[in-house]
Amino acid sequence: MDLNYTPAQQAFRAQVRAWMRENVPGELPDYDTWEGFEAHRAWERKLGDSGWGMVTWPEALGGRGCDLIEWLIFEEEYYAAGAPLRLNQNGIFLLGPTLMEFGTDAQKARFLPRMARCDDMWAQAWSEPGAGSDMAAIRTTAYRDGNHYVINGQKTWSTRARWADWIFGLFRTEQGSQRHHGLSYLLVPLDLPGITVRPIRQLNGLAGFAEIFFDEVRVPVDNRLGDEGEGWAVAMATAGFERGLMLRSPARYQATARRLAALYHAHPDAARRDPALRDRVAAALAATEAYALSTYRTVSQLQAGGRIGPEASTSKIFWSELDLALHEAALAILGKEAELDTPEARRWMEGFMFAQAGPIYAGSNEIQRNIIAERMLGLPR
Amino acid sequence: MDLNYTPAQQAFRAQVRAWMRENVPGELPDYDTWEGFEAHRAWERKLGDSGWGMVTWPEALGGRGCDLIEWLIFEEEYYAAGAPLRLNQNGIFLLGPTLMEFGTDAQKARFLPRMARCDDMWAQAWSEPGAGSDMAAIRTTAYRDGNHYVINGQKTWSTRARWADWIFGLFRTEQGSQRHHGLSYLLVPLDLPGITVRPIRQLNGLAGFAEIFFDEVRVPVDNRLGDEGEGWAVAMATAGFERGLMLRSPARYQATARRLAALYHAHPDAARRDPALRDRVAAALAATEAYALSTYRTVSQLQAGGRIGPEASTSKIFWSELDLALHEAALAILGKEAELDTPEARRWMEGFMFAQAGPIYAGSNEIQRNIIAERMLGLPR
Amino acid sequence: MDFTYTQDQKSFRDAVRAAFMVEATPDVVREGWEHASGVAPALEALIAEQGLTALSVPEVFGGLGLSDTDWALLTQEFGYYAVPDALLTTSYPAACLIRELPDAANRQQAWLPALSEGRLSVAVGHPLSPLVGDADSADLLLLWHEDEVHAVWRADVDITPVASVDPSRRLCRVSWNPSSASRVADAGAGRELWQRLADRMALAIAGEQLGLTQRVLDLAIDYTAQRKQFGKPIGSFQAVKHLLADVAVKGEFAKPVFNRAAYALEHGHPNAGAYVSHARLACGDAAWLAARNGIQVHGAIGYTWECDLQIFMKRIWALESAWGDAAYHKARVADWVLADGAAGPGVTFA
Amino acid sequence: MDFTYTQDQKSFRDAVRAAFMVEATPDVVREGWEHASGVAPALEALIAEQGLTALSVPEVFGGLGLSDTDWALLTQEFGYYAVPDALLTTSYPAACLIRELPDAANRQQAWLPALSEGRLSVAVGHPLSPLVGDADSADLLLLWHEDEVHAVWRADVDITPVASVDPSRRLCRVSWNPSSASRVADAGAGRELWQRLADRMALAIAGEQLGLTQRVLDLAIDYTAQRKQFGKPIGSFQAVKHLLADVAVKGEFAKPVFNRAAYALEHGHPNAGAYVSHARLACGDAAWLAARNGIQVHGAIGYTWECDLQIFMKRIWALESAWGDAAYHKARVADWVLADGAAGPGVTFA
Repeated sequence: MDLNYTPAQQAFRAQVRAWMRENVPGELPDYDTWEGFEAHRAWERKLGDSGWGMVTWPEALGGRGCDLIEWLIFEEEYYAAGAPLRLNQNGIFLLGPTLMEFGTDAQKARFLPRMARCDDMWAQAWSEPGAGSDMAAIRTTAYRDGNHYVINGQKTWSTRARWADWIFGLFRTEQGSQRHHGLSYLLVPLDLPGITVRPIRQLNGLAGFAEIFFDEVRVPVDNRLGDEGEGWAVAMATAGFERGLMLRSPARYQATARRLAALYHAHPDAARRDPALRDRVAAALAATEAYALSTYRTVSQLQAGGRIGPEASTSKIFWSELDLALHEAALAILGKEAELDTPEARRWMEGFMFAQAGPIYAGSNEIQRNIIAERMLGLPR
Repeated sequence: MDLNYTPAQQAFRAQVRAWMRENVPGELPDYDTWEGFEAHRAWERKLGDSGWGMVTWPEALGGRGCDLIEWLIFEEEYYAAGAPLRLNQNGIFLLGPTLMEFGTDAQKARFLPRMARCDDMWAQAWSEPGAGSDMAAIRTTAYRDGNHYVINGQKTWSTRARWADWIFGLFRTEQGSQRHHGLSYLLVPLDLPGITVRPIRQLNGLAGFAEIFFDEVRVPVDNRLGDEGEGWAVAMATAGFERGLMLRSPARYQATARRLAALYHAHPDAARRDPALRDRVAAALAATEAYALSTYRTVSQLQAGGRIGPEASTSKIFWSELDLALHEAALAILGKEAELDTPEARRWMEGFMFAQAGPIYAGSNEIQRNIIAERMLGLPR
Repeated sequence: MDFTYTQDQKSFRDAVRAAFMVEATPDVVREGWEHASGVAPALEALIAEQGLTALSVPEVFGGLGLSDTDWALLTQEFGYYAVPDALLTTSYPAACLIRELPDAANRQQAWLPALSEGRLSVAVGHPLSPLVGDADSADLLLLWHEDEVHAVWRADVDITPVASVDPSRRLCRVSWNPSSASRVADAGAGRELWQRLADRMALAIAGEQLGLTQRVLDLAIDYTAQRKQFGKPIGSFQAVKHLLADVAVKGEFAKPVFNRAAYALEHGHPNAGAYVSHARLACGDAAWLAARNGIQVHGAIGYTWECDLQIFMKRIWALESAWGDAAYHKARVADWVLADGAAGPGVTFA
Repeated sequence: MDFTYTQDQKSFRDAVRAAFMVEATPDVVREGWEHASGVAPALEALIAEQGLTALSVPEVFGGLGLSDTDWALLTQEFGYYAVPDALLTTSYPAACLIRELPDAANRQQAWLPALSEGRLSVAVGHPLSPLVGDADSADLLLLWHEDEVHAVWRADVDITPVASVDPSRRLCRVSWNPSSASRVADAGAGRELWQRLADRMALAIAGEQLGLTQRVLDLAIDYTAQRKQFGKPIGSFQAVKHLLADVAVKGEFAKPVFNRAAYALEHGHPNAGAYVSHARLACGDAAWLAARNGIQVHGAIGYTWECDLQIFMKRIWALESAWGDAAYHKARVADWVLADGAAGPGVTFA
């Protein structure tokens, strides 16, 4: 056990910190608006041009060949500097690692560098109206026609698909196949004929996700990731990344935790009036630490040759409940102010509403508890 | 709405209070010991002789014809005076009301007066090794032989059966019947040939319940409550009483709550060291009030001609979680003292251990939540 | 000892419910979001037609003279249908306050019939709710100043609306200058008036929270009974059942607490304030859990603007700290239950 | 940055585990309840044979010189097998304290080899644990007095045993008179020694709590996988699964917190005390939930004396406030996380 950063890691941290200090923009408009999307894309491009788009990728593919500890350090400095959420997170955190594992060299070269600087903005396309928690119930078909798949059907809950250039998802390529058999993992440009994207407005009134309709949409076979009919295994790898390390590095919660501590100190009257508040805030801050420690531990295990197993599901539950706890504590401090559209309160209330989605998306926490019970603890199905 | 006691009710309260003040014994030994059992039985007999055995029963059957409000008042004064738990509670609170509803006049006359003064001590015999939460899986048989049933099989988790004179329970009287069909509700004296009672020790080391083995035990047909093969409906009525009003009147929790408040005041240092403790104690005390109010509300509805429905399951969940919360708050106040065998701590720790059983027995809280969801909210099975 | 409401009370509640069921649909609530008042014109018309502005005005002034327990039933309907605030922030508290003003026969004569007939809109401001609800559409404001009651016409105040997470709410910062001319009750009389008013408002919110709890539960039951995953309705999964059963337990045990508070307030029970705070905490907890578990069983659809669930969740979030935040109500409850002999048998009721 | 243990550490842990698996079965633990020492003779013999009393004694004095992270692994095994306290209340803290005593070469020479060989049993008393564990079977007691360290022979103290809910524990009230003759370290040196000792003990308890969490989980998994109701194993019901999954989540996220605390303690990190308290809270919460949900999924059988679950539940309940109650540990954690810049990126590790 050695819980110190190496001098090289400390130097890397200093390097990221310096760059961020110079370059992080002020608060951008919400990325679920057109104006905000453009501003965020410009920021992503700046990151990409300076080699910060996705630091863990090889330099040749737009990254800087960092290891996972460096990635965690990067994330910490990124959010500590007040930089915005990653616009292309479904690309860089979910599809990216999947491409690394299952993509051909040609696919990697084609997609990753453009992804790293957000030349291609990616959205996921898993869910369908009848296939949410039960993802194996996918019905959207992609029949083979020579060197193309022809897609028909509908996807939904595709985050930021309104602005995206591409989607990745699972499609039923074998006619009449059942459940997780006969599915293929396809990458589909959204500007193809036959595609209709219908925005869906979320709680805050902005169109944060979309439905996508496919009517005889022709996609080249080259756009398949992994083997035909083997899409489920590829998707499970993506889901693993999603639940696991990448999607929710601790840095975001640490940034929220710092804001919570500041809020607590700025409202001494709230603490005086409700003596239990200190406990509640301290518990949320301590849990944030626990989440960071746990992530470093997971990275240690990966670096020692381990793999992410079903215990990744505990992580999904933990961060989603942590995010709620942080925001609920903030709303309790704000009290009567919490509902108001003032700059301070609005940010917490928006974050609180966003946190509602945490226990639902990326596999609901009920599904995660099933996975923990069945695959980690070995309880009968 | 009228939330005042009538002058008659206030007079009744004064009468109970006066009698209790004169007669309540000091702390008795644990009723799961032989010595404690005898002491408790003597107290029950004294209650019965003075008409306080079960106040809601008609005078002719050993009670005093009280209504349910008076019963609640009686319970409040009973526990406020520091009187002990009711030894024969499975008799007076569960079988008693069932006999009132399903018993013949002869059965009532035969059993109730003796029950009221604990001449007969009763235990329940529902569960079997393979039939716990799934009570309809009962396998113990009672075949008909002339004017007798002949019982073979095994019951378990029979509370205080070690000391009891009689048991009541469900037996499979129709050979080959399935689930809740073909069961009959029988009353069985424990001194019959062929019965073996094997005590089971509980967490505190005392034999609080027992297994009962039946080997060709002959019980007269007169001992059947309700019709042959219709035992399930009778038992469901008993289960209703158990979950509902009778088994857990608020008075016990109010007595615990008073002790908790006193403990809190007696340990100002604990409150100073842990500012969140006040919230926790206050919340448990307020929940105790809520439970009392809810019980009065239920009684109001019964008096207005209503019946106890599936919402009784909410009550089971509420009191069992309340009991845990009260005891956990006390252990938190006691801190380092909590584990010790000192007079104050022992009582709370024993109560805490007993509270562990609350969410389990009388239909586990998981079963209750199913009932609430399916029968009260109408969710699909 | 009787916790039941009278047939009259229930009939009146049923009439209001029937009207709201038709006229206060989710679409109508959404329509109100686009109007300055927060209320759709049709619903505003209904409120006027049904004479709902007259409920708390004494009969001698042309009102219905509803009591606190009458209101206890109605506020649950306001919550269930997420009827926009306006009635509960203006005519209800205003009538309660004005009718109890000491030495104010002239003002009562001038204001109460007008209030009753919907010709006069009166907003109310108090430190527990420093932003004044619907001040921007009020004619007159009754405002707290050092326990005094002041009556100020809208022309004499500066109003800045502040949006709420709940688009139905119309909260305003009000700045004004108290003067002896505007004072309609001094601090001696005002203290008690304001406390009773604050308790009434807290109770009204508790009632809304109960109604909101039930509505979210009903929406969740409807949705989970029909939505299928893994080949069966998701409402048949134990995890979903238990999430909703937990809400039902909290709601069920908040009801009698709420009823007791209404009764105590109506009868001037010395503990009424603590009972109201207990109700606010119990009902608020139930509603908060309903929102959390409600969206959880809805899944992604519950996160959308189109899904009506948002109407009720946002109201729940907005009301959480209205007319007393958790710190205020917890302190009152703790002072009460931890006082010697304050709670428990024979004390619960007098 | 490496959270993993060395192969040596794991091998040693595995050896201890293997011994306990055979020699510290539930029956052996129960047997200990009947003995004055709380430990069954066979287990006592094993502890002596395996040289477990020598673990923290420096190698120059014939011990193994284990570090805090070495111990971190072992304490989990002590918890998993509910090995009676004696080792963790005596030779572990005593060796840690004696080896760090200033200017005490003679005493170290006299006591450490004897401790190491099991010839000397030394109990430790401190205000965070005012009842001294296993004082009644100790030869020597190291006792706190105003931050001083005193060494007192058993003949010179009065001992009153007080039973615990956990029949394996041997807690004693000790009364004694401090004198300059008994003082082996003054308050200046003692303050730091005692603080480090108290942190070590709290960490050991956190480790036990982790082990206990895992054991209860394992017992519950075994039971619910074989126990059938409604025609299938109860472990296949979602409600049962989720009760146990919740325990697994808490346990999983307590582990790295625990590991950090051990590392910080070993390396004298300035925040070590707060990290230890964080570990105690996280591990204690996990264990407490394990006991609650563990008995819940067992049902009635879990409430019986015969069921081994009781062994582990009672240890969990008994350890809840040992070496610092929740108030103590919560205050240390709050002071740390709420201090400016104390927690978070780049600070978590130095």
